[in-house]
Amino acid sequence: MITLLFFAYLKETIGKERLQLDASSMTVKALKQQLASDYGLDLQHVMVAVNEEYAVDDRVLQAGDIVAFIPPVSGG
Amino acid sequence: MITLLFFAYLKETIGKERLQLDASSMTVKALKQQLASDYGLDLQHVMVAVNEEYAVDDRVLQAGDIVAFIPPVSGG
Amino acid sequence: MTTLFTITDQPISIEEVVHKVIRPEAGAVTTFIGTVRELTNGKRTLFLQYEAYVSMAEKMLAQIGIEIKERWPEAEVAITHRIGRLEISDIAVVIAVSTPHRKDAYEANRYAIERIKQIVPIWKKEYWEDGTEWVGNQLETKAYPKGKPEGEDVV
Amino acid sequence: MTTLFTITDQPISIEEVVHKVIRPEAGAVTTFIGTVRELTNGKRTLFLQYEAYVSMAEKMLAQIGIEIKERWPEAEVAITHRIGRLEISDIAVVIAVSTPHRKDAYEANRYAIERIKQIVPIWKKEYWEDGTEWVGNQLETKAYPKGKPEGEDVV
Repeated sequence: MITLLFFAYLKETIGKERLQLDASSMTVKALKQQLASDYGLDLQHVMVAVNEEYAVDDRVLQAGDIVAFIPPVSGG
Repeated sequence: MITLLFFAYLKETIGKERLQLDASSMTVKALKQQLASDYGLDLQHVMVAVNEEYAVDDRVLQAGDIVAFIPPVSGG
Repeated sequence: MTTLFTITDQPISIEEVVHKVIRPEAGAVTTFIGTVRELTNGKRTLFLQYEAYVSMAEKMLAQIGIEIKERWPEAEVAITHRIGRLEISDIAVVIAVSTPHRKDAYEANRYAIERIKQIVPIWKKEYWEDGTEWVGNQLETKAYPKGKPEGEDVV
Repeated sequence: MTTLFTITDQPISIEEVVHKVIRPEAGAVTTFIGTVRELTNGKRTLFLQYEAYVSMAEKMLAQIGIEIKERWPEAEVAITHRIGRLEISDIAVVIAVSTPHRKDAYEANRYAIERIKQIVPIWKKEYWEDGTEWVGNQLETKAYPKGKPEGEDVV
């Protein structure tokens, strides 16, 4: 299983801050597409972090990964 | 009378922080030259303030003026 | 051991952050203090809510520290960012940088705040009289950016 | 009324100086904090003594504030400089600048410290193990400058 984390407006839109999903061997890109389609979301400007590090689109996910969806940040 | 103020190494060299002098109608430049000669000082890099404002060499002093000799500053 | 890079839900003490970087070899400390501004593009903010992916945000702050060391080897950096509800003029972030010479302290400090606005997973929600909005870009002005985050920001 | 430009013989509170310039319109505050460095060009300083022509120094600090307002009209500035005996790592000066946008806060702050080193009548005496010296120039390194202060500094 893979854990998905949502923040800011994504958390509010999806209505959850955490999801468990069997997404092993999916790429980050495929997971984004699936999520965008499931929830009718535009994830074009959303970055993805795997295990607290930014990940590229073709990164392949593994069981146990924590995948965070990071909308454009606005700290500072 | 005019009041002269000395700071930092000038105060230590002259041994006073304040002098009274009858220097009315002298220019700043003439006063500097007199002082340099009286005390054997090099005042080339010393600025002069009259009544707490920097003054040019040809400023003419008036009775009651407070003339401060300002060595290169090193605050901050 | 002092933690140089921290996310907190408590008010930030500027002195505390500054004293993490003061040391005998450094004569210059710069700080950047981000406060909650009341007006943005003429719109009045009532208060803000900051949210963070805390564990990753602290890692990213530490990474900014590493990037600064690469560019300014003599710099020491500490950053504290606050989350939760913040009122107008409250302090959201304090960045302190000490260096032997002041030019570096200004430049490294500015580098830190620019990078925070690019890579640290913290989000600001503005509360106005007539609504709320998650602020979604790094340029302080627009709600969401047109452009995708650039490759170099995905580290 | 708060005094924005001050010479003091007491330890400086960074928070106090910063809070003089925090305001709802400004989202960015930068500070410069000058501390006593132990080593300068390899020579070990034991402590420092700062002396000022206090009344004029406060006027010159206020003038720097005016100069900054001319260049950055939205900036608010506060400066406190300490005099007397200072130990290693003690804070000698705190400059706080608030602006609506951060770029100005960095630039105006840096302008302030450069001008302090040019026009404010404050002098630093270094105490080493083998002697003392009045530091006599604005470049942090040499004992006395070769060049005469330039015309534009004589205001």
